[in-house]
Amino acid sequence: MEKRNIVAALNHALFLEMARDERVVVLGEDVGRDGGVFRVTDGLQQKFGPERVIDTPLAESGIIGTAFGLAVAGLRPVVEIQFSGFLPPAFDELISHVGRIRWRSRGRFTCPVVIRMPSGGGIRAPEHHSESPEALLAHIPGIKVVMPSTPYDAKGLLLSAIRDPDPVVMLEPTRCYRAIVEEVPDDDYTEPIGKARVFRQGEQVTIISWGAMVHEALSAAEQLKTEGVSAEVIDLRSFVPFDRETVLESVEKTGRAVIVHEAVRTGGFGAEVSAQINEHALTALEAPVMRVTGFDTVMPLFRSEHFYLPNASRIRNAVQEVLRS
Amino acid sequence: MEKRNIVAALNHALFLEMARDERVVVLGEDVGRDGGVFRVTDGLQQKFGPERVIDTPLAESGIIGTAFGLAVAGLRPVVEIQFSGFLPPAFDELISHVGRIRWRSRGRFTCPVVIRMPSGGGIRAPEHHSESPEALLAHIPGIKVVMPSTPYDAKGLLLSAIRDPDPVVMLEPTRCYRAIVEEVPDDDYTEPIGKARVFRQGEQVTIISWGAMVHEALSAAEQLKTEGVSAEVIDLRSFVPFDRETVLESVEKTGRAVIVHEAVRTGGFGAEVSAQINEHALTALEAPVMRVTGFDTVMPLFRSEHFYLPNASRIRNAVQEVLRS
Amino acid sequence: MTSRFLERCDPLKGEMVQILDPQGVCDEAARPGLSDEELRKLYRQMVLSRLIDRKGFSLQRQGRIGTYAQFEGQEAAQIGSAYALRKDDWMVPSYRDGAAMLVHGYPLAKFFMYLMGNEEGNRMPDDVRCLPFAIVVGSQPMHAVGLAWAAKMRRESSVAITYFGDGATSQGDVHEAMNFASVFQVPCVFICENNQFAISMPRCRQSATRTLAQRAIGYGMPGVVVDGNDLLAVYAVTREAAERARAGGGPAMIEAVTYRLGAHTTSDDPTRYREDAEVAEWRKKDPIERFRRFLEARGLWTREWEEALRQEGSAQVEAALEAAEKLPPAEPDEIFRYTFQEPTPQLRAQSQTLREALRSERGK
Amino acid sequence: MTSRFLERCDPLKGEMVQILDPQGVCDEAARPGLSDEELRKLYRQMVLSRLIDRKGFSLQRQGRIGTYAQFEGQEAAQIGSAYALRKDDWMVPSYRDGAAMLVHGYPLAKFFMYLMGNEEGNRMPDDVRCLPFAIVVGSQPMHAVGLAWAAKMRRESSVAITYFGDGATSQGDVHEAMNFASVFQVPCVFICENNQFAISMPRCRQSATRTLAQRAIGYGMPGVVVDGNDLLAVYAVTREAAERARAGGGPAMIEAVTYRLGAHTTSDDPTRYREDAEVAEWRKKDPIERFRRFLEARGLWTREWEEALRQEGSAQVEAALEAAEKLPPAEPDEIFRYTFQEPTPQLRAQSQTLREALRSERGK
Ligand SMILES: Cc1ncc(C[n+]2csc(CCOP(=O)(O)OP(=O)(O)O)c2C)c(N)n1
Ligand SMILES: Cc1ncc(C[n+]2csc(CCOP(=O)(O)OP(=O)(O)O)c2C)c(N)n1
Ligand SMILES: [Mg+2]
Ligand SMILES: [Mg+2]
Repeated sequence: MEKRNIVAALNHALFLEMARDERVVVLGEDVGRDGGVFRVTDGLQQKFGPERVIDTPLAESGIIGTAFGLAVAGLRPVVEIQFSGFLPPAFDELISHVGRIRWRSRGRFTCPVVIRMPSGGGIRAPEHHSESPEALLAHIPGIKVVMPSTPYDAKGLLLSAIRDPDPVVMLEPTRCYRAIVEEVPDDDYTEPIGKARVFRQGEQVTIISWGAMVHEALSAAEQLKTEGVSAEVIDLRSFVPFDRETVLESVEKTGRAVIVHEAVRTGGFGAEVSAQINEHALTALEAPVMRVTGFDTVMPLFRSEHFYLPNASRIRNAVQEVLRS
Repeated sequence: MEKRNIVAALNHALFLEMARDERVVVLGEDVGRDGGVFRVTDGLQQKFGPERVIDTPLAESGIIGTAFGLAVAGLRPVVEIQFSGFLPPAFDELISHVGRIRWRSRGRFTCPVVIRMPSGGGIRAPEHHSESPEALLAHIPGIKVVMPSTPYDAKGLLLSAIRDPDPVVMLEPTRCYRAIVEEVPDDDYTEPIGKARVFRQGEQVTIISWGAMVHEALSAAEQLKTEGVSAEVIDLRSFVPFDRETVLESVEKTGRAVIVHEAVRTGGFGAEVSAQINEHALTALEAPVMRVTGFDTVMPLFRSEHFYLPNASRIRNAVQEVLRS
Repeated sequence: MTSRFLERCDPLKGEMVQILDPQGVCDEAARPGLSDEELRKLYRQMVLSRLIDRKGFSLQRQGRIGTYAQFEGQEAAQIGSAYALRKDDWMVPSYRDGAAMLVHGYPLAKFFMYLMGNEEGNRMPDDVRCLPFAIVVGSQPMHAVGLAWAAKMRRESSVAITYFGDGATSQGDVHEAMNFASVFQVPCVFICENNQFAISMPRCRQSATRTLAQRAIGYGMPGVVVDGNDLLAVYAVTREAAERARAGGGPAMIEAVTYRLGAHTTSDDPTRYREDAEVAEWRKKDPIERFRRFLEARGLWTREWEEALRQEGSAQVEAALEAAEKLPPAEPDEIFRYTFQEPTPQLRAQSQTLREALRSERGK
Repeated sequence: MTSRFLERCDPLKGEMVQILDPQGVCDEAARPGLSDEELRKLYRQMVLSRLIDRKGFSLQRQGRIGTYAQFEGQEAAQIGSAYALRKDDWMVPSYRDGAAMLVHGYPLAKFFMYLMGNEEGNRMPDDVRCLPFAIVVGSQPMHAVGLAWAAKMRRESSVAITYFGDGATSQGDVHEAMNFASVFQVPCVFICENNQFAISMPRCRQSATRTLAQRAIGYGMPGVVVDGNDLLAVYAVTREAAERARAGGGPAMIEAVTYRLGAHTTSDDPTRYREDAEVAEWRKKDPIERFRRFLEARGLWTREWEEALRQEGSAQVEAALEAAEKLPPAEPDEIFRYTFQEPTPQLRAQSQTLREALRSERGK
């Protein structure tokens, strides 16, 4: 089996699906000739031509708004937004149309579009290149929101997303794009949207996380093991739908939970996870559910980025704290 | 003292502040000659002239983007967005600029703008006229977000917002605009931004709510009283800053909490409130924190609006449920 | 196909296409090739639309429907342009475009359902290629561009037409839509119904230019001003733009100059911001009356026929209204059914919550 | 003031203002009234900017700064236009406009700080009216409109100038900015630096028009194409636009046609999407060399002076770099200090969390 990083796995998925389904078109800024600024769409235009791999004008709302029309007409547009920090100009299209057309038209029209983009920090990028908008997206009805953290899941979730009858936003952890490499099968497989992955089994505490933070959580769990603490690590993978069962099952077993995300703390998706645990597993809780998160500030310029981003050490501290109660 | 509804109280606050501070300018769609579609700016243009009460082109991003420039230049723009459902075209300005300029420039530039708009449902309005975006806004760093539920607070919070050195978004419960009438002093007073209001004292359960839902919570509390249940009702009034103290103090006393909001459930601000209670008052909890909310759907057309909106009866059921555990 | 209007009528010179003058006198050289039957059909459609629109207003006043946005005065702009389309063309309208949509196959009963707050009204019949009313001003032209683009990609010959107001031209999304359309040369026709107002804001508040059509110059597409109260002119220009697009000629923008004779919606009070005299001036330019005079001059109109049309129209309206009103009340489950093809576990749980809440409410 | 360029040079006819031809030969009739001293000052600024830009590139390669967006090739467009401003005018730049900002008073050491990921680099000195680099493409022109509008409201005579790229013209926000500017007749000058690329996307992908300046027609403001590699032309046209705006004449748009000789940023590989031959063609049109020839012909340039300039420039660059590099490392508390004037309780708690986390990390 070939070893692939996330970029290669996504690229591979796009090759497969464009060959399999001629309704699939890829559009975005620099996705064609340049192959995408992270090369996720590399080689696609050469193979499938400029009518299916389309360099668009620089206008996110226009890209998503026209992709909406393409999808309603029965195509399967896969949109690349260059960074999640450049999605806000298109928020109105997402909120007012992409997530609504099935509802508004009672199913007469649907919008099976995939909108994928790098997300999160830790790459010493310029301002606005390190945002984590998952909580904003998860609050918009009618849109599924997923985030793989490994090459295997990246491919499997992207194939599911393209085949999904509804709009799917896929956030890709920029920091892991090339950093995580693993064996990824060549064949066509999908990972279900809406299922979390128990990444590591453990008994005493559940660490729930997504994107690049999963790897910090794993490394915290590794350290904790040397200290005799057995931590379970869950990669949420999907915000909408939210896999409550997997989370609750684990928390009911461990009695303790730490949620980790890079995004701004207030109103982050961690709050939803915590609220759900509270609603459905309160009696199992032996300690407060802690959140290890970014702060209620903008992501600092790269010199101070490490202050902002949660890391294994902060996760470990939180675990130790919940173990103390 | 004059009795005023929320519209009149807001109008009154604008008259006062425009007279007091000549840096204040009002801008938006139909705010001038028409006095605003809800008449909140009625009479202002006649009094202060078209240079200070400005009808703009129909472009929300343009309104907020130019207001940003006005504010950086030292003016105090008060923007009206016609309905909160029409704010999304301006989300990028809020996220990328309004909430960031103090941070980006290390305080060299600031953006003391107020962005006010009707929000929430229950008025049999057309599509997109009944949205509740508070959770989206509260997750944006650098922006304060408030929501009064009474005429008194509307005036006091608006005056605070205009005088605040930072950007403030004020959501106004459309449904209460004319429905709630109370005595509102003529003089200049402010209500602090970031303080919740304990609307009704109680012992057995805390109902935390905001906007139009406060009045549903109060009516549920009234009903519950007849059934021998003593419910405390908190009007959060502010999402950012969040008044944790008031919430915790109450929950520590009652041991039970029900959070009520109209917005979409997943990722609603109720999740943040629940998470905070969990983090800081877990041991005081005698029952899971329940959320009574809108659903993960768009707000239905008005024929089905009552299905979507929480009401006193649903709140009462939730209270009874938490009292059972 | 030689261009008759699109490349000839220069918005920068303030030129405007007009075929029927305000008295209904026809410029025969420019008259589009419509049969007498078609002309009468178009007149019937205008009369019916006016009846529907007036009915909408009075139903709102009676509390039988929600907010209503009248299109009175804009019938020629909507019906003339919609009639220039083929059945397989896409229509992407705004909230005020009921008259256009009805021409394109939107059933009248559905219109009433929508106005009654019933989502069924937004479910287009399977053979009608028309998106639901767009409410977020300016957001819909991009959708038309996408639909037109899809047709181009698939080498289909359908085009898309989109309607938006003078106010909408200020929105960034309209800019992006027109620019995409031109860059990708998609078969899309942009109809700006310049009815002089965006709620209370007069046309001059939206743009400092003489015309809105001149925006097109900035995108490298033809832009033309047409007398929006002249059904024949609107039809002819739209037809030319649609056929040009169909033939691969790319997009075009049409500014139909007209006037909103009624209020913005039933919630609006236009006396706050405009003079009765201005309205009276425009009333004289009523598009239906202009077309009627033209027909009368050609011997295609009689008082008896008018009477029959109105009766027939009223019957149609009443029948549609009845059909819409007799639908059963909303079922709570409906609101969970259309968020996704498969409801998420969250939606299933929420639907359960609502059912229980309603049961307990009924129990009381 | 009589118009020399703005109303005379028609973008629809493909006209372009040029004062120095590519060989540096000057159209004397059109030459702006700049003293020899000023001309030499401008040349010095161009040479210095080129040194800074090259330094930025190599610092990034050495890992001493983050991503860097070179402006090589665009010096005339930036310096010529910035020099046309008064100190009290507002500048609203994009990420690639360092050369313009330095002219307007942005300290070089701050530029390096910014590139080192230090927010201090974005804190403008109190007397410099320039917003920080805008990264979100197309979002900044609206800010310039607001700043210009404020000046107009206060009857101040300052204007605002904003810079954006050819790619940015596709954004809805740029449309809204230009439209607002024109509707309210604010003193704002829009400079579109058309450097032929938006990362990999060629200029033709942004708009199907011959020029970008013709967008202005759709807003009712003058739009003019200027040779962006001709410092004198850029200066003259910007000066005219700024003074016209200052005098109450309203906004204008200038398209400066130039070329990005370097990569989009240090993360970009332009060989993937453009031919070396094209770059070589444009290299021949280097704006600095063109201006040099002009000076030389006027006896204002010598090899010795050039040598001195470079040495002096390098010394300036090194001094600024040193100042930036010797700043103390970031303090964790800094990230909480500038969200609001008064930190919220949440921010105070979070700052406490971070302090504890760092203490425990250090403790290990
Ligand atoms: C984005 C957005 N902003 C504001 C509104 C509120 N609103 C509804 S219609 C309207 C005026 C629209 O004017 P125009 O585009 O000329 O269309 P008309 O109503 O005249 O047909 C406004 C401001 C809206 N629906 N959408
Ligand atoms: C809204 C937004 N979308 C995408 C990007 C990523 N991006 C950065 S620069 C750039 C190209 C900009 O091109 P242009 O406006 O011509 O300016 P230039 O870089 O040529 O100076 C892109 C796509 C961004 N910064 N902002
Ligand atoms: Mg209008
Ligand atoms: Mg460029």
